[in-house]
Amino acid sequence: MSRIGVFICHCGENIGKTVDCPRVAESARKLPGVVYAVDYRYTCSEPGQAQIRDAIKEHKLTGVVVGACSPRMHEKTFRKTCAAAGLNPYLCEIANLREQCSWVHTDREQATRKAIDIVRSIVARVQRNTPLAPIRVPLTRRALVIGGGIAGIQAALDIADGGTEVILVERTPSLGGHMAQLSETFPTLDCSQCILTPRMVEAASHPNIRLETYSEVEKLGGYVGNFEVTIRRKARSIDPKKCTGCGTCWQKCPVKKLPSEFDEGLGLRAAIGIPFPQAVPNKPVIDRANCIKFKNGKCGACQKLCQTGAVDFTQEDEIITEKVGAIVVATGFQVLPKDQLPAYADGDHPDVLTGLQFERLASASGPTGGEIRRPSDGKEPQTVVFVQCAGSRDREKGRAYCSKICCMYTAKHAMLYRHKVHGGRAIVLCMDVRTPGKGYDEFYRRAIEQDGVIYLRSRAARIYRDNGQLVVQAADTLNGGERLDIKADLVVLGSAAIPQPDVRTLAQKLGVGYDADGWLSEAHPKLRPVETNTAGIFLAGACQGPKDIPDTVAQASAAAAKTLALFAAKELQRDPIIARVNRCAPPVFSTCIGCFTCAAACPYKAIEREEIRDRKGGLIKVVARVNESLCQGCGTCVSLCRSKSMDLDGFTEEEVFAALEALVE
Amino acid sequence: MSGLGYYPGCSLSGSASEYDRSLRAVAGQLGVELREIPEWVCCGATSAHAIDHNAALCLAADTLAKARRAGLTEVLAPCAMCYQRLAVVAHELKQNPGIATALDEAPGLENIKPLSVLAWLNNGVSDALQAKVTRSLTGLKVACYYGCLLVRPPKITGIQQVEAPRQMEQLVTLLGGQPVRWSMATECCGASFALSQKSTVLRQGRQIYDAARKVGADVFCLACPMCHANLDMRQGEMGIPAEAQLPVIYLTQLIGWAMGLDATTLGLDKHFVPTAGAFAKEKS
Amino acid sequence: MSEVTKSDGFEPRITAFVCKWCTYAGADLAGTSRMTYAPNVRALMLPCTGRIDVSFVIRAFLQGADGVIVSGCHPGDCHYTAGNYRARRRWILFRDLLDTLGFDLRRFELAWISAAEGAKWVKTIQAFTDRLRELGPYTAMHNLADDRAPGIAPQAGTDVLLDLAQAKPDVASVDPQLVADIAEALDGGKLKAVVGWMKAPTLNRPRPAWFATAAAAKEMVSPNGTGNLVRLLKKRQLRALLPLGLVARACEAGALNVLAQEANIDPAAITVFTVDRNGRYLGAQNLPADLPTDRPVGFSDETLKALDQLMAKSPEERWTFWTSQSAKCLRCYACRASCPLCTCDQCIMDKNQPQWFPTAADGPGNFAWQMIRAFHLAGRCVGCGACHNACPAGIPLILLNAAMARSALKNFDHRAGVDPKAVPLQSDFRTDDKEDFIL
Amino acid sequence: MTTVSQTLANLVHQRTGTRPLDCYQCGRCAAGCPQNVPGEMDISPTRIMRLLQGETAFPEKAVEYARQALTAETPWLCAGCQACTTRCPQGVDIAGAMDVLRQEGLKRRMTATTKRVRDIQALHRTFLNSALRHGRIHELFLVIGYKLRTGHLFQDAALGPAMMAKGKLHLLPGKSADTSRVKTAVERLKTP
Repeated sequence: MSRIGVFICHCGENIGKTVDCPRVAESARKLPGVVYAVDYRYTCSEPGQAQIRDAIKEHKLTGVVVGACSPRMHEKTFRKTCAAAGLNPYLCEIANLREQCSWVHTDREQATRKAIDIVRSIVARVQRNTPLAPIRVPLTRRALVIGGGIAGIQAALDIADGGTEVILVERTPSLGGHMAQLSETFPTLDCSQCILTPRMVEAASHPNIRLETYSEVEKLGGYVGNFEVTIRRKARSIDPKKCTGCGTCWQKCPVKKLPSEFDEGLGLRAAIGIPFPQAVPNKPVIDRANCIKFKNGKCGACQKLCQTGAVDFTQEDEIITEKVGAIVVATGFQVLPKDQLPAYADGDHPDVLTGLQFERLASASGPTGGEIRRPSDGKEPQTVVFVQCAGSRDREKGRAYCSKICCMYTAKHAMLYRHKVHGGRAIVLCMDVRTPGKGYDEFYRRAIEQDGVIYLRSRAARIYRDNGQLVVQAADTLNGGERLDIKADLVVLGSAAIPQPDVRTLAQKLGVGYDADGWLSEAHPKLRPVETNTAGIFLAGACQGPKDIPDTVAQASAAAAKTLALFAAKELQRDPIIARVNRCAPPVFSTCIGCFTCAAACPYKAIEREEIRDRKGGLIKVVARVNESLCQGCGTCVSLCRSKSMDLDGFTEEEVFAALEALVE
Repeated sequence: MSGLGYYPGCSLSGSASEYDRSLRAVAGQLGVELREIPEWVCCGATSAHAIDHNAALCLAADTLAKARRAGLTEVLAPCAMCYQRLAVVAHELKQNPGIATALDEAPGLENIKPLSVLAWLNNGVSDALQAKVTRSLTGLKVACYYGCLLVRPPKITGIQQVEAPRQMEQLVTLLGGQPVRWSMATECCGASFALSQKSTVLRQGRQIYDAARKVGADVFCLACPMCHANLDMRQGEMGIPAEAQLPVIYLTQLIGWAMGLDATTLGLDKHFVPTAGAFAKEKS
Repeated sequence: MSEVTKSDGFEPRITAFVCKWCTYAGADLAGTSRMTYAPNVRALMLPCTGRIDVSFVIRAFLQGADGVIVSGCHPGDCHYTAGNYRARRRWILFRDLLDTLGFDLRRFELAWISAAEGAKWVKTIQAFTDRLRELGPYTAMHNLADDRAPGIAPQAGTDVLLDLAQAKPDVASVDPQLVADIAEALDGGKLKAVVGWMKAPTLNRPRPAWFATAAAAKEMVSPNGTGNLVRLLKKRQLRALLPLGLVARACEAGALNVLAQEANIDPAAITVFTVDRNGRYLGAQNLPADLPTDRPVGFSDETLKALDQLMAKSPEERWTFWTSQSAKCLRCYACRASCPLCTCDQCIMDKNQPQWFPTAADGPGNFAWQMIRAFHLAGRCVGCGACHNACPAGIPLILLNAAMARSALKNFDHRAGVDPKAVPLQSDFRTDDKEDFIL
Repeated sequence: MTTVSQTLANLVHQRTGTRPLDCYQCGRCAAGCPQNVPGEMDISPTRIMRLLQGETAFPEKAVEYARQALTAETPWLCAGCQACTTRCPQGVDIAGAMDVLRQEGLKRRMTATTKRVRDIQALHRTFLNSALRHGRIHELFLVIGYKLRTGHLFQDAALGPAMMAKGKLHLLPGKSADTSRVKTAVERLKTP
C-alpha cells in the first residue's frame, strides 16, 4: 500500500485567498493511500521544505504531492527536497493550484472544489509513479569538424585549444574555403589571405588537429557522445609523405589550360597542382578527369620529373572510420551561378560576373594580378554596373530570402573598382541597402561620399547585348520610375548566397534538419542558434544561412564552446523521461510485434530493431527497442502503438489513466 | 485518333491568311488532321480583356466549350494572342468554376488544353518534321522573334525559359537554318497600337529591326499575326530603305519551304517585304 | 457530477489534455496575467500532443465528461519537431470516426495554443464552457456509459435500414491454370505450401485451407470465400512453412502489402497467385502486389453506397443506429480473429494495466471496442469485409472501416495496401495536412 | 465624386489572384516596360503599384490615389506584353492590374481624356462590340468602325489598298459565329 504525503501551499494569499487550503488538505487526507496531509503558508520556504523532508522520514512516505504553483515553477525545487530526504525525486508531483486555479477563478467555493479535484487526480497519479534514475551515457572526447573554410578552421582551433582532439575534414585539396578567394574584406579592407593564411597554417600544425583534406564524410552512425563516422579519403595520386611541394610537377604538366575553380573560371590551372599558392597542405592533387596519363596511359611527365617519387598513379580511395563525441558542421555556401539568371545577358556573357568572380578579378593574387580588366577582351572597363539582389529577394524566380552579405560586398566591390580605375563610373542598382553591423553603414556611406559610387534605387529588368555592348535596363524609382538604359562595360552581380548543392544529402546522413531553401536548421532560432535537433551536432557559419566573416567566426567559436561544454562532463546525464518497449517473461518476451509504426514516426530515429534469440542463436522474434540516448520523450510512439507495448516513463499509461480516472470522484 | 483541334482565330481568317495556309500545308505534310472548332468565336484579344473582364473570359471559354462538344481535348491556336487568351481562361477556369456555369457548361472545361504552335511542333511532331525536310536552309541567318505572348507569362504558358527561350531556334536548326543570337527576341512589337498609337509600333519595330540587322540576320521568323503585321507592313514607315528591309516569315512558312512546298502554297507572295531574296540566297 | 452542478444551472465537466511546452505554459500565463475563466476545466499535462491517445478522449467521455479539449503547440512549433503534426492527422481521422458514429462534435474541441497565448486559452475555455452550458449534459453519452445491460435488441423504429447483408457464397470451380501453377511450384519445391480455398466438409461453402503437395492442391476451389486468407498467416504452423504461396484477391494482396509495410512478413518469402474478382487467374507475382487504385482498396460499391446512406442521416440518427448496433455485440471478437490485420499478440482490449475500457459486453465496453477497432485499422484496412461477414450479431462493421478509409483518401490521398514502402498513415504527416476544425 | 465600394487593390486581387500590396517597389516593371519611355506612359508601372498600395494604406486619401491611378494614361498605353508580370520578383500580375484599371476606369467613367487615350478606347470598344455582335472580327469593318469613331479617316490610307492587293484585306465579311451564349454568360457574371 502506498503512503502518500500531501502538502498544500497557501502561497501567502496567492492561493489561500481563493482556495480554502485547509479544506483541500482535509479532503486529501481522506483519499486512499494518503497517510499525511497538511497545509502551510509557504511550502517553498526553507521551513516548508523541512516539513516535507521530516514527513518523508517520519511517515515513511512513498510519494509526495505538493499543491502549489505551476510545476514549471518549482517542480525541480520540490523534487530536490524529496531527494534530500531519500525519496526518489520522480515520486514527487505538483498539483497546480495557483496559475491554473486560484489566480484564474474568483468564486472561492468553485475554486476550492477544482483544487480538490486536481489534488485527487495527482495523488492517484503519484501512486502509479515509479522511481526513475537519470540516464548516463559514456562519452568520446574527440570532435569532428566538417568543412575547412573559416568557420571550420575557427571551430577546430578553439576546440583544439580547449585540449580536445579534432578531426578537420575538408573535401577540396586545401583548407581556406571561400574566404581564401576574397580580395579584401569589409569594412576594414584588409587583405583576406593575409588574415586567413596564418590561421590555416596554425590549424595544420596544431598538435590536437588532424587534417583530412580531399576527404568527405560518407556515413554517420551512433549518437551524442558516441558517433562513429566513416570518411572517404579521395585518391590524390600523390604520396603526401614523400611530396615536398616543390612545384615541378605542375610547372611541367602539359595540360595547362583548365579553368581554375579557385579563380572561378577566370584563370587557368594544370591537371596536377595545388588550388592556390598558399594552399594547406602544400601537396598537389591529380585531376584524373583531365590528366593525359589517366585518359590514355601516355605522358606521366610529373612522375618522371618528381625527384622524391611522390607521384603514384595507382593510389585508390581509402575509407576510414573514427569515433567522435561531437560534430561541428561548417560546410558553408555557394554563390548563385549566373546561368540561373537568364534575364541577365542570357546567363552566359563573359563580362557579367558573379560576386565571387569579381573578388578574383580584384585580388592581387588573381588572374589579372588585381587589375580590373574585363574577361572578354582584357580592356579596362570604364562603366561598371553592380546589380544587387541577383537571385535574392525574388520569391517568384529565385530565393525569397535576403542573402545578407551582398549589400556590403557590393559596396566593397564598387569601392575597390573606384580605387583601381580612377576615372571609372561605378553604378550600383539596389533596392534597399542593408548594412547592420559595426562600421558597416559608415563603410557604405564612404563608398558614396568619398569614392563617388553612384547608387540607383532599381532592380535590373534585363541585361542584353547590343552589338557587343552590354545594356542594363533600369529605372530610377526615386525619380518616378523613369527608365534608364545603362551602357556597361562590365556587370557585377550581387549574386545570392545559396546552400551547397549537395547539402541535403549530407544533412540526411547526419540526421540534421534543413529548411525549404536547403539551409541547415538550428534547434531554436533564438535560444539555440548553434545546436541542431540532433544532440551533439552543432552548426557553424554559412551552412545555416548566409553570414559574413565576423558572424561566421563568432558562431564557430560558439559551436566550439558548445562542444567543449559537452566534453566537460565526465559522462552524459539525461532526464529519464523516455519511451520503453515492454519486456515480459518467455515465451512472450514482449507484447511488441515489431510493426515499427513507432519507428516511422520517431522524430529522433531513436527506435531500433532488436532481435530476440534463443541460446542457440535462433531468432525468436523481432521487437522494437528505444535507444535511451536518442529518445527525447515526446511519447508519439506510445500513442501509435496499438498493443501499447510502448510506454513513456514519467507519463506512463498507468499514470495518465489514474490521473484521468481520479478526476471523477 | 480524333485529330487535333484547330482554332485559326480572326487574323488567320483575314490578314494572316498565309499563316493559316502554310500551317495547314505543313500539317498535311506531317499527316496531322486539323479539325477546326465548329462555330468558334473571337478570342477577344487584344481588346476584350482591356475593357471587359467577363467578356474576355466568356469569349475564350466559349471556344473551349465548343471544342469539347466536338470531342476535342487539345486545341492548336497558331496565333500567339489567341493561344494566350485560351491559356489564360483555361487557367482561370480552374480557380473560377463560375465561368463554366454562366455558359451552362458542365465542369471540367479547364481540361481542354490550348496548344501553341511551338508546343505542337516541338513536342508532338519534331521527329516527323525532320524526316520531311528536303530543302535545307543552310546559310540562312534567322532572327527568331517570339514577341510577348508566345512565352509569357510563364504561369500561363508553362514555359520556364521565358527570358531566353530556344524552342524556335531548335526548330530553325532542325531545318538547317542558322539562328542568330540577338537582344530583342522577346521584346514587345507594340501590338494593337498599330491603329491607335502608331508611334509605339514604329519605335518598337525599329528597335527590333536594328537589333536583328546588327547581328546580320537575313530574315525574321515569328508565329504571331500581330507581330507580323507590325514588322512586315511598316518597315518603310520606320524609315528603312527598301533594299535594307528584312523579310518577315512565319515559322510555318519556313518549315513549309524546307519541306519543299512552293511559295504560292505557303503564301510567301503575300508579304510587303519581298521574301524571294532570302530564299534565293539559300539556294545558291 | 453533483460536485460541479450548481443550483442555478448546469455546469459542464470538461477534461483538457494539453502539451507541456505550449498550452500548459499558455494556461500558466493566463494565471500569471490574472485573467479569469470558468472553473469547469480540469487539465492533464502530457509532454506533447503526440502522446495524447484517442483512448484518453474516449475514456474521458465514458467517465462522464460533457466536453473534451485537446491542445498543444502550433504547427511548426513542436518542441519535439513534429509531434503535433502527427497528432493533427490523428484528430482529423478520429473526428471523421466520431462523425460517422453520430457523436456530437460540438463537444470535442481542438486548439493550437502557444506558451504566449494565455488570452487564447482563456477565450477558448470560456467559449467552450459557454457552448457546453448551452448544450446541457451529454445525456446520450452518459446513457451509453451507464448502460451496463448487455445484448439489448435494437429499439423498434430507430434502426437505420441499410442494404448491407453478409455474404454467403457457394463453392465454385477453380481456374485450372491456377491449380496447375500451384502444383508446379509445390512439386518443384519452390514453395512449401500454398494457402487457398477448399470445400467445407459439410456445407457447400469455400473454406480456407493450405496445401502442401500438388496432389492436395487438386482439392482447391475457386477463391470466393468470405474471409481473408491472410488471416492464416497469424498461425505459427503456417509461418514455419516459408516460402509460402497465397491465392490472393485484391483484398488479400492489399493485406499482404500492409503486412510487408509493417515488417510482419518478408516479401521475398511470399508468392502471390493473383485472381480477379471473377476468380480468373492473373498470374504469380512477388510483393508489392499490384492493386486497383480507383477507390479505397477492396470496398464494394454496396458498402460505399450504404455508407453514403448512413452519412445522409442526422448525427442523432447515426448515434441511435450505432448504439443499438453495438448493443448487440457479444464481444466474441470474431471480428478481431477474422481480420488479417489485427496482428497484435495482446489486444489492448485484453490489457488490464491499465484497463482503459470495460471488458464486459456492456454499452461502454462494446462501443469503445468498435471505435478502437476501427481506429487501429484506419489507413490499414483493405476492406475485405471479413469482420463484417464473421460477426454473429450482424453488426455492419465494415461501415466504420470504410468511413476511415474514405477519410484517409479524402484528407491524405492515402490508400491502404498499395505501397509496402510507404510510411504508415498515422506515423506520417505533411506540414500542409488540411483541417478546418482546430482553433 | 464616385462612391468606391471596393478598392482597386482588392479588385486586382480578385481578378488576378495577386496583390499589389506585395509589391516592394523595386522598379523592375518600370525598368523593363517598353512603354515606360518619354512621350508614352505618364506614370511608371511601379508608381501605379504604389498608388494602389496607398489607396489601401491611407483610407483618407484612397479616393485621390484611385483617381490618380485611373486617370493616368499609363493603363491605356500598356501594350499588355506581360514583361512586368513575368519578371516581378513578388509575383504581382502588373499587366493584369492594368486590365483592371482600364475596366474600372470605364465603369466609373474616370479615365484619362487625352486624344490618344480616347483613340485607344475607341479601338477597344469597336473591337469588342464587333466580336460580341458577329462572333468574329472582320478587319476591314474594324478599321472602318474605328475610323468613324475617331475621325481618323485618312490614317494609313495607303495601307488599305496595298493590303487588299496582297489579299490581306477582304471586302466581304467572312463567316460569323453565334455569340448568344457568350452574351448571356457575360450578363450573368455581371450580377453575381
